[in-house]
Order: sequence, then C-alpha cells, then structure tokens
Amino acid sequence: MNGWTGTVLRVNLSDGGIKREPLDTVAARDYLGCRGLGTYYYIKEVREIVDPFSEANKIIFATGPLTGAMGTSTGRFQVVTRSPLTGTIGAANSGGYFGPELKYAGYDLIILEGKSKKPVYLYINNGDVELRDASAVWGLDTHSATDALTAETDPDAKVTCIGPAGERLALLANLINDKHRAPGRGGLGAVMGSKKLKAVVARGTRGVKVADKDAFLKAVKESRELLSANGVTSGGLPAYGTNVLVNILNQTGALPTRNFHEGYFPTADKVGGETLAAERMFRNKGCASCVINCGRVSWSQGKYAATGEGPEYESAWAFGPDCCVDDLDAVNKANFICNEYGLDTIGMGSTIAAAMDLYEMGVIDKETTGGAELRFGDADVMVSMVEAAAKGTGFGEILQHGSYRLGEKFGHTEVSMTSKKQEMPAYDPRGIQGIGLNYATSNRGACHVRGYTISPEVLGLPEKLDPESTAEKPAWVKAFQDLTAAVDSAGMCLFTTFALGAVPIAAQLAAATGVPYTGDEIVKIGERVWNMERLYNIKAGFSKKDDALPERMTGGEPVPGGPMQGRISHVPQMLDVYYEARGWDADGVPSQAKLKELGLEEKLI
Amino acid sequence: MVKRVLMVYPEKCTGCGSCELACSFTHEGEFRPSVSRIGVFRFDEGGSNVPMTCFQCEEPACLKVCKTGALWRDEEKDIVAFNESKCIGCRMCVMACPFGNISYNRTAKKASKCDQCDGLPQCVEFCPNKALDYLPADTENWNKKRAFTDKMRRALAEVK
Amino acid sequence: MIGVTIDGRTIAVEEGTTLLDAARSIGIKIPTLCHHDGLPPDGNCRLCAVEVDERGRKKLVSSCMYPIKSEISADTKNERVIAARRFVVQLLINRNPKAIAIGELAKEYGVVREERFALEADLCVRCGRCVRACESNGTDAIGMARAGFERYVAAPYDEAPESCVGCASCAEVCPTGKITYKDDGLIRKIWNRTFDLAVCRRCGSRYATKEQLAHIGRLGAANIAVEDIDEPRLCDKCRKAIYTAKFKTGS
Amino acid sequence: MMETPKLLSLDALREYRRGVISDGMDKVTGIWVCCGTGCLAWGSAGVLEAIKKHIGTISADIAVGVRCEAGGCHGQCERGPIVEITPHGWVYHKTRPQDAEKLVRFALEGDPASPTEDKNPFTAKQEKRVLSRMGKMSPTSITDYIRNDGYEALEKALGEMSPEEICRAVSSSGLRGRGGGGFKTGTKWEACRRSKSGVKYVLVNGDEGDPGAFMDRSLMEGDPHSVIEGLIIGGYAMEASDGYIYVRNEYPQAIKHLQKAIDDARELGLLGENILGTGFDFDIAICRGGGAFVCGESTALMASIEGRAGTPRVKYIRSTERGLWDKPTVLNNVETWANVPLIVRNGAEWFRDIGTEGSPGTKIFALVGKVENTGLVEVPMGTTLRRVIYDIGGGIKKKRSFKAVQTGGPSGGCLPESALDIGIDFDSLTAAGSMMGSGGMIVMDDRTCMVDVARYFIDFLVGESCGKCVPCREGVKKMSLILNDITAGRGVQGDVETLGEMARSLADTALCGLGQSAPNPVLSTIKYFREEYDEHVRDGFCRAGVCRGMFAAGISESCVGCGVCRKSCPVSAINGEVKRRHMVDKSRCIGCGSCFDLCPARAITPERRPQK
Repeated sequence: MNGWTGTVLRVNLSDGGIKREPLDTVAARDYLGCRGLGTYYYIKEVREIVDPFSEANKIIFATGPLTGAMGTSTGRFQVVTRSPLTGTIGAANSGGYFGPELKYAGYDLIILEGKSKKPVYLYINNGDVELRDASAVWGLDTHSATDALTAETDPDAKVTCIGPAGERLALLANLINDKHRAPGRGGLGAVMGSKKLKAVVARGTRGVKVADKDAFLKAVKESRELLSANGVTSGGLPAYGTNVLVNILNQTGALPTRNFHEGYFPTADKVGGETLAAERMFRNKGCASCVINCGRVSWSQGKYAATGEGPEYESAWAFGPDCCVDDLDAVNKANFICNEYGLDTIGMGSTIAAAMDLYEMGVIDKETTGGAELRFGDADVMVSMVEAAAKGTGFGEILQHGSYRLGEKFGHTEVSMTSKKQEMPAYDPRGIQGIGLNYATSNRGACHVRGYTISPEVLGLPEKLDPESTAEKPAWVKAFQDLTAAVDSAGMCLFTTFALGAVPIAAQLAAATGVPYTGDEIVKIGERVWNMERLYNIKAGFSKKDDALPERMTGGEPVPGGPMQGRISHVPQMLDVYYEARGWDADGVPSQAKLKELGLEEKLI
Repeated sequence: MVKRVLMVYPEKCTGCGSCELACSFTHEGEFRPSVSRIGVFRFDEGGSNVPMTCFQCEEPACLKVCKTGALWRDEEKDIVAFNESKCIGCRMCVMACPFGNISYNRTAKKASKCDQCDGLPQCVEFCPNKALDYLPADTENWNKKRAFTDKMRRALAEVK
Repeated sequence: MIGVTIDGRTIAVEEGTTLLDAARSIGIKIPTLCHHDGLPPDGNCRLCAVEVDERGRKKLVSSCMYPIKSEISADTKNERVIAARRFVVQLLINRNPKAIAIGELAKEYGVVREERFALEADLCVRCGRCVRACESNGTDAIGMARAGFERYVAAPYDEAPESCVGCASCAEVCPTGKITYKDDGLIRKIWNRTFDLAVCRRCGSRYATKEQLAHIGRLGAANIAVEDIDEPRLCDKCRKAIYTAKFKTGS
Repeated sequence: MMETPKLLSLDALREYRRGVISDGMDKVTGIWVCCGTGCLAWGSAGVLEAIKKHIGTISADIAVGVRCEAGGCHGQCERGPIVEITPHGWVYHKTRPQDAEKLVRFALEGDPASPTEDKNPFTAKQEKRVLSRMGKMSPTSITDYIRNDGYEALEKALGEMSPEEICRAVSSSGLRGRGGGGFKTGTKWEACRRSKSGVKYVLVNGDEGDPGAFMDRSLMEGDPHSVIEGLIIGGYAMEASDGYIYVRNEYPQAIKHLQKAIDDARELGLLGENILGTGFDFDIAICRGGGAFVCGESTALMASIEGRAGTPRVKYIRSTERGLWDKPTVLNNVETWANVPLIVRNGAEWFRDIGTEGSPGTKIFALVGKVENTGLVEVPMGTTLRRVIYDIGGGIKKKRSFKAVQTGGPSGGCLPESALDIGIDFDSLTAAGSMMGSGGMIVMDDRTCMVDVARYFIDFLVGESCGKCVPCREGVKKMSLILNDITAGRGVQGDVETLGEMARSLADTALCGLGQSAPNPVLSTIKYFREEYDEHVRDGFCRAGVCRGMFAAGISESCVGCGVCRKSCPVSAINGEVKRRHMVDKSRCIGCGSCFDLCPARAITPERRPQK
C-alpha cells in the first residue's frame, strides 16, 4: 500500500497470541491513522465501556499514513485506550523516532489486548514479533529500561515504555518513548502497567511508499516553504522551543500562576525559553522528519544537576509559575524526573500547585505531607514532591493520581484546576476565552493540543483574534479542534499548523496515499473523529455538565492583577453556540443529521 | 563541471533524519532509512548527532577489494563511483571500508553507497538545518572536509 | 565514435562498445541470462542474440560480447532473432522448469515445457556466473565440472573447496537461486563447508565469515589484520555508531 | 655421418645442405620399414629388427651399400607392415619378419617384379606432394629431411624473401586452411602481419579429433620437419617469435618425432635466437592436449594452451588481432603448415597448377568405411568423389552398392550417389550440404541406416560438446533424444520437421563451430535420405536392417538352404529344410539382423514387419 502499510498487528497479552491482520482500508480512508483510526479501532474492538484497568480494555498503538514518510514533521504516533484519569477516550500523541520505526517494521496499528500475568515486553523486529519476559526491566526507570531493552534486542531498536509510575498504576503515568518523548496525558501509562506490559520495542527496516512520488515531493517542498517563511516554525520554535511562550503568555497576562489564582508571574523569564536556550541548552533536536526542530537537549546544574531534554513550555509552566517557582534548574530537574519515571508533567506540576493551595489553605499540613512545607515558590519542595510522586512514596502516593483525586481526598476539589479531572495546561482561560472553551469541550479532558486557539488568540496565526472576545470563538474552537484531529490522525505534528492550513496538509496526504483528499475533506475527517470521540464519551456517561471549567475560572476568582485583571472565562455562555456550531443538540449530543453527514450514523457506539 | 565536496556539520544536526528519507526516496523510491546511503547517528546529552556518508576517499579501501569494477574513482566528479549492475554482492567493500560508509542492501543483494545524486545531493537539499552542504571544492572547503575526516579517523583509531 | 543503427535508430558509440550496452543506452531491452555487468562476459546462454548486418552480411551474434568496431546495423527483434531466442528458451525450460527467471522468459516467448524431453529438472542453467564471480574475487573455489549435457558447477573433486571464503557471491549472482547458503546461528553453510561467522560485539549481527575477513585483509584492506580475525569485532554500522559518538560538540 | 654444426648464416645453411645432399648417401639403397602407428600395430618393429639382424649377417663391404631404418607412414595402413626400398620406389605390403632375407636381397640385387607405386591402384592415381617424402626417409633424421629438399624453402624465405613477399606468395597461391574452415591462409597471415604487436604467435593445430581421420598424425609422425619448416617460415613472415604445436596426447609418436625434430632444428641453428644470422628469433614448443574434440576449435585450443579449460570463447575479434594471450595469432592445421615450404620453394604458380580455381593444390583425405582400399589419399582438389572412392578406393567392399559418403568429420554431411561426380573442393562440398572438414571420408554401403548414422554422429557430439552454450549442450542432447527415439521405433509424426528446425536454430545460435556444424549430419541425411526417416517414423521400418526391431528378415529365392541362418536365429524364427529355400516367420522375427551377414548367398534382406 501507499502511505499505510496495510497490516495490523494483534497481540493478546493473556494468551500470548500474535496475529497479523489486513488493515480495514475503508476505515483508514475515513479516519486516516493515528488518533482517528486508532480510536475507531478501539471503539470497534472494545464494544462496552470498560474499566481501563480491566482485562477487557485494549490499548492501541497507531501510526498514520504520513508517519515515517518525509512529510513535514511526520514522525508521530498515537496511543489510544480509555483514560483511567478522565474516563473519557484517551488518545495521546508523541513524536521522537518510535512511530516511524513501527511503521518501518510494517504496521499501521498494534492492538494490545488482555492482560499478562507477569511483566512482559513486546519486541517487534519487522515480521518477527514476540512477547518477552520483562522481569529484568520491571521497576527500572524509562531511561535504564530503554538502554537495557536495546541492549537485549537491537541497538537500533526504538522503545516506548512505562516507568515505575505506570507500573504502580499512577493516574498521571505517561508512556515514554525514545527516552524523552511522551504520549502524554490521561494516565495511559497506567493502562500499560495494568497489563504488565513494560514496553513495546520496535525495529523496522522496511520502507514507506507513497502513491505519487513527484506530487509528494512537490507537496512537501511547498509545505516546507510555508514553514520556513513562518516566524514561529522557522524562528521561535527552533531557537527557543515551545518554552518561548513563557514570556509571551506572561505579557498577555494569561500565564496561570499560583494554581490559577493569578495570571502573571513577575519572574517568569527566569524559566522561559530564552533563558533555557542561553543557559541550559546543548542544542536543539528534531523528531523524525521534522523541519521545525523544537526539541531541547538540556541540562540542570547545582544541586539539581542532571541532563535530559525539554522542558516544553507547559512543563516549565507547571513546575514554574503554577508553583510560583522561578528556578530553572529545579524546573528542568522536575521535568527530567517525570520523563525518567513516566509521569505527566502538566498533571504533576498542577497537582503540586493544588497541594500547595491546600497547604496554604490549611487543609493539609506537614503531617499529611510527611514533613514537607508545601509552600508556593519553594523549588526544593516542588522537586521533592515530584520525586515522591515519581517513586510513589509518602505524600507522593496521593499526588501521583492527580489534583482531582487529591482534592477529593481532602474534600476540596475546587483546588483541582481540571476539566473532566484532567489538569488545565498553561493558558489562563480567563484571559484567553477560546482556549477555555477548548479545555471544557476537549474529548480527553482539559487539553491545549486538542484545539490550540492560542495560535490566533495570542500568536496571531493565521490571523490575530482578540483573546477576550467570545462571539467568534466557538467557531474557531471547532475549526481548530477539527483540523487538529485531522493532523493528529495523519501522523503529522500539530506545530506545523502554525504555518500550514488544511490544504497543504491534504496535498501531502493525497500524494502519499493516492486518495484524493482535499483540505475540506480532511477537516471533515477531523470533525468525524471529534464526533466519534464525543459519542464514546457520551456512552461513557459524559454530558453537558462535564463540558465545564473549574468554578475559579468561570466567576469564582476573576484574575486578580496584571493585564487581564478582573477577567473571567465565559465558557458557559459560549457552550451553546459551540454546540450549535457543531450541529449538536442543546445537551451536546450530536444530531442525527450531523452523524449522517459524517457517515457516523451506522451505530459505531 | 565544478567539483564539489559534501560537507557535514554535526553541530547543526538535530537528528531529524530528513537526509536518510530523502536519500532512500531518491535511490529506492521509498522512505526507508535502513537502506539510506547516509545515516544519522543520534546521541543523547552532549554528543552531536552525526550524519555519516561516504567520504569519497582519494585512496578508497573499498575500491581496493572490489574485483568486478563496480567501484572506481570518478575523478571528474571527484567521487568513489559505484555501478550497481557490476556488483556481485560479495560485501568485501562493506568490510573493507574503515568508516563503515558503504553498506549492503539485502533486498537488492548489492552494495550501496553515496553517489552524491549525480551532483544534486538530495540529503543536502532536504536537510532543514544546513547540517549538510555541498560546496565548491576549493582549498578552504577541502581542508575543512579533510579536517573532518581526520577527526573521524582519529575517533576510529580509538575504536578499532 | 562510431555510428550504429539498432532497430532503425542510429546512435554514436565509442569503438568497442558492446551491442548490448549500445542497445540499452537507448532503452532497447535485450534479454540476458549469463551476462552480469560486473563479470567478464561469456556469451554462453545465447539469449542476447541479435542480428547484425556487417556490410550486407547478416549474422546472429551475442550482443553482450559483440564489440562495435565499424558502422553496422542491428536488429534486436526480427523473426530470426526471436526464433533463436525461442529455441534457447525452449531448451532452458525443458531442463530448468522450476527456475523462476526461466519461467518468466518462457512466458514472454510463449514456450511451454516439452514433457517428452523432460529430463531431470534442474535449477542450474550453467551460466557460470557463480564461477566467474568466484574467479573475480580471486578465490577460484568452484568451476565447471564434466562436459556437455553433464556439465555442472562444482568444487574441485566435489569436495568442500579449500579456497572458498564463504562470501556467497556465487549465490548472489546466481540468476535462478540454484546456489544457496544458510546462516544458522554462528555458522554459514555453503559448498559443503561450514564457516564461523564473525559476530558484531555490539549488535550481535553475523556479518561475514572469518575466512572472508581474512581474505579481505590479504587483499589489502588496512582495517582488517589477518592475524586477529578471531578478535571480537564490530560490524560496519556499529563501528560507525561507536566512533561517531566520539564526535562531541556543545558542552 | 657429418658432424652437426651450429649454422650461423644463410651461407652456412647452403653449404651444409649441399654437403648433405652430396654425401653419397643417396647412392645407398634404403630399406624403410614403416613404423607409423598403424604399421607398428601390424608388427613392423619385428620386421625392422629382422631386416637389421639379417644385414648384420652379411659381409660388411656389401652391407655398406644398404641401409635399413624406420620410415614414415604410407597411408595404406590396413596393408601394413609396409616396406619401401629406395631409390627404386618398390613398396611391399603385409611384410613379415621372415621376409627379411628376401627384402634385403631385393635391395641388393633388385626385384624383377619392381612393385612401384604406380602399379598399386591405390597410390597410382594419387598426387603426392605433401606426402611425397612419407615412407622414403627417417622421420627422426634432419639430414634425411634435408636430403629430400628439406629447409631449402627456409633458406629461400630467409635469404631471398621479405615477410611481405612470403605472405603475398601464400596469398597468391590460394592456399586455404586444411583444417576444415577453408579460410584463405594468406589473408590470415597478412592480417596478422599487419597487427601491431611486439608479441605474436603462430600455432599448429594438431588436435586431430575426427573419428577415423589420421592425416595430421601421419604427417607429424612421418615428416615432422615439414611442419616445423612451415612454421618457422610463418613465424618469419608474420614476425612472430613463438610457435606452439598443439598435439593431442593420444599421439605419442607424433609428439616424440616432433620434439626430436625441434631439438635437431634448434641444434642446427634453425630455431632459437638470431636464426642463421638474420636477426630473426623464433622457437617452438609442443603443447599436449587432452584429446577433447572441442579443443580443435581455435578459441578452445588457445584456452587450452593458456592453461585454462579447453572450452570455446565467443570471439568477434579475429585471432589475428587478439588470439593467444590476447596477442595476434595465426593458427593453421598441420597439413596447411606442411604446404607452406612447398609454396615457398616452388612458387605460388606451381601450387596453383593443380586443384581448382577456388581451391588450389592437393588435399589429403582419410578414406575409410566400406571401400576396398582404405587409407590416406592425396589428390588434387577438384578430383571427383567417384574417382576417390572407386578408382583409388577400389569401390564398395563385398561388391555391395554404394549408399553415401560422409565427408568432413562428425560435423560434416552425408552425400548420396547423385553427388559422386562432384569435384571435391571447399565450396562444392559446402554447396552440396556437407563440408571439407579436415578430410575425413567415410564410405557407406546399403547396409548403412542413414538415420542411425545421424544418430551416431549426434551422439558423438553429445559426448564431445563442452556444454558451455545452451544450444549445443541442451539442443544436441534433444536432437539425440529424438534420433534415438526414431531409431528405436518411438519416433512421432513431426519429429523430422522438429529436427530440421532445431538444426537450423542450432546453426544460428551455437557459440562455436562445433555446435554450429553439429546438425550437419542430420540436415544432410534429411536432405538426401528423407525417405528413410519417414519409413522409420511412419512405418517403423529400417530398410538397412540396422535399427533393431524395425525390420524383419526376408529370404529371397537365391537361398541355397544351407541352414546357417536357421541355426543363428536366437528366436527360432527361421524354418526350412536343408537345401531348400528357408522361410522367416516374420511375426516372431525380432529384427536383430544376426542372420544377414552370415548368409553366404546374400539371400536375406530386411523387409517391413507385418503391420500389427
């Protein structure tokens, strides 16, 4: 096949069965790959809403038709399962080199089902696939496990694994691939842990073919030109990484600070991308086939001395401003620990911020925390809490499951800055209206990469919108959510959308697959994916009431100072307009007409 | 024809592998790093990523052991040229190249090496970071290239 | 340069260019079997026959060996040529019905195996590419034994050939898959010989026989010392992976 | 005997030759006991010994007038041991040791019968030029050779002619290669002479491989210097410095005599550096071949000399440009080389005097098969087949009728009665569907099955094919399968057509001359004896009574009732009373043919088997 490999790998962890199946090419045409196709397969395969940790749950690794090809930043893959953190569909996207390697091994999807009794890892070497004993690596951090597994298999193999956090079923557990990349959020690492699956190791030496070579190169060159003409993708991101946003958001007044009590952090620059690049960075790094190269190979020093990669802006924010920490070494160290132990950085930082909130509220004290004084701004405490959560020791045993469980535990869920129990990332919904609506309506709980309206609302791409306006936001949120779903499903990096609209992306897809996709069609695919996810969530019991932000955002606490002083989020007001824009009824349920339009009327759910 | 040298700047390489993809696509018609004639070696932490491809040696070890005339010095293009149709798959060149810069393609049953795309190296064309460049072979560039290969040679001596 | 007309198209080629190369250069496909660009031509399969007109004298020649030395014209697909090729393919498919390459030729030339002459089926077409490859490598381990219909490829006295280094070039150039080799764990089996494979100490790949490494060392590859063939070694890729790691920048 | 000096100049050679010729030995009566391979087999060594012994018994002053030594081949080997007495030219056949006394007496006192060659019909009608010295001198004596005009041509060539002139002489003589190809020797020589190379080679093809042919062997055994002299002249004419004589190992005496001749010539200064002070360097080495038929093919022969397997190579570049070790090379066969001194000595005009316009000179044939007289026959080109077979050969044995003559060796063709009046030369034989080849001539009578003949030759070639090229290796084998089917009664409709098509394709596609000419026996037998093929395939009948089971014996009225056939029949199919005509139960006759040759009345002939 072109674009796709045409092969699905099914691995049953309960009985060790391994099967190769042909790809459902009709579904592939309609859902592309990665997030869309992975979710489609998940829903098809797991007919009921199941406990994420049950044997009946499955976890799917999915590549997209562009993964592994020389598209613009098309080194992505997706992990799909039901999120134990939110209970929604969980789909997590990651770059690095693992996705392409899986594709080169010859697979579009790996369906992992059942549960192993003892720790195992899956080794895929092209056509040779085996489940191997993982007792020697069980308990190892992600870096040691990756080294051990490549030594045991092939030095060129690529590894996606879980750390101790996932093994302990921590709800903030991430998978980690290529040591420094994470299919993050939703606690999907815990699902791997519940299946006693330490890692998937891939080695592939096959190739990815495209349908029209000349057209593909032409499309790629055109997209590359757009990307290199764009200041964000050709300047800001390669030079300073995503962390370039710290100062920008702070200046906007929408840099959530002190667990979202505030929107401005005076010393934010100390943990920003410019400082990182100047003082703690070896060089930048790219994922497979990346033309942006926003990755940071970095270090921390002093008492936090370590090396690693990152942090991304949201990670830096979570351990920095959200905890009122302005020590870059502490932020870097916390970030490195999360990668090594397999934890979600946004969730982790925000949970520590919530714990600090509780501490300062007096709800918890040193006795509860095991002696730590959880005060905002205390870098040492922040790092030690990350360590505790990473290892699941002391107070960390509670923190590792996220802020909602923390709040629940102490009867104060209002400190949990979450939507659908997942922590909101680094953009204050009170100062930026669109992103708030996106958080509330995101199908996997609060998430910036489900509809990154920051692009128009802050960066002015593709056009500048007033962050405070609400009228046009529902339509923009929908458009961004749909395009994102399409880009995620193609196997392309979301960051390309700073410069690329649907048309050049569709051109790459069409040339690669031979399916004559147009810009409109891929946006439609994105919408189909979005509605499919929504249907799953509805079946899982989610409804309009869950499309909400913490009360602190929607009137409870207007921004106390800074450029956005006094602002609140207007999500409740925008929600109905959003539903309408989506063709959903007043309760947020997709209409039959919409489902028919999207070809979803066949009862998928 | 202006002679050119293919320059490698590891310090600029982000490890994205676009060169491998462009190379395999040009030569094999598919995106397949495993058969690329250029290979990126990626290192964590302080190490540079190093794109490695044939140095087009002036006295190539590979040529010395090739008995079918599949390899030869094309002085006009200043490369170690390879005629795939003359290769009998003996793999002697693969083992003889001290740098490991010529490889064996199991599918084609032939050796495979960089031919600088006949003057338009696609790896250079698609490198987004200018970690690869194709420059006129003037003295300065020659010296730079030689310095690079000498550095590799020294590194190699440590490995054996 | 000499003008040569092939199938009505005139091109200029350098003196001594073979007709096969000249035809190929203008995209005219001539079937070959025993020909290999890297080996001395032998002209034994006769498949590449074309008709040459040398000043009015028409004759069939093996295009793989026919050097263009004067202005001639050639026809690569006239009736006589096709008949000659059909004749050859017929004989080949009778003897080598299971060889895929021959099967394809038979299909192309519309011949089927004649059961009446179906003697013992064989994969070997006696093209001698293996023998020539072995000669090229300077190992001379195999040759043609017996004559006529009984001719076959063999090591001297049908014993395990001493000078074989297990490079498997013979198998790689075999057009029909008659010659095979098997890598099984740490050994390679070919020509009734068992070779120890050198194992890469990093990736564990078995990338060559020790005898071949020694042979390359003797041919003058500086990186292989014949005396320490048994030392743990690195394959080409891993050697690269290790020494490039020493190329540090930054910090 | 004269001392053998080292001759350092042309004058010295002239002087030396004069000395040899005038040493009086020509006055001595010579008794030459043929010790060629054929006569040796008849026991000529015993005859020689007996004569020598007898000479030892006579008084010395008488004995000095007679000389007895081993001589060369007369060509009529079936009548050996042959003794010739010179200078009278008396030839004695089938001699025995007990004839020694008589022969010595004849030598000393004369033989009233005077059995000169012109009294022997076999030799009388020949024109012996190349064979002129054969049997009349010692092949191992260089002085004998010189006494018989030997090395006069060399003296002339080196002394009076430039290389160009020699080549021109050879060209204008019209000499054509006697090995089979019939290529103009002069053309080859001129091409080689023009090739610019520091190293050139001249080669003698002594790899005589045709079954029954032995003219080259006889020459090499009986007159080795004539070949060597030709080769030295050739080397000089083409400016080659090395000559090789490729002789099959099965010819030990030829090798021995050639080696002796080379050594003697070298000792005399006719080989080596600066020959006769002319500045010309040349030497000769013998190369022994393994006896593969295909090694007679020029490229295979050269490969063999180079030490590689003797298989032919595709050659689109002439040997005169790139031959042995890729150097300009001229390869001629033994007989061709032996003609060279004759041409140089006597001139091109003399040579052209006889023979035909297109094929001047004489040609030696090995006449074998069903003729009364077999042996080597040297006749002018253009002599008719009839003259050779009937006048020289004495007609068909046992007065049977002639059916065919096969010329040109295994790759030649079979010609029928109607072709008997063809004058033999290169072109006429080719036109008739056969070829000259190296001069094999096999006569067949009516008891010869032509399909079986084709089968025999094809099977011979199956065995002799080197197997290098597909058409010959697989194609000749396939033809053999068909022919064996036909001769075993398993032929099917269309087989003859298939054979014809294959023969044409094979001629078109085979790599070397052997394969290209391999189908000739098939093509020519189909051309002239198609009916026999059809009878085999259609009727299951072999009219010659050769193919087993494909005929039944029939007894004619001339049966005398002797009962020999009845007794010999293995299946008791013949019945009859003594002195009464016998009858064959054809349903029982298995067609073994054993009764045919036993019948004294020649009353048994092959007949069709009853249809089942």
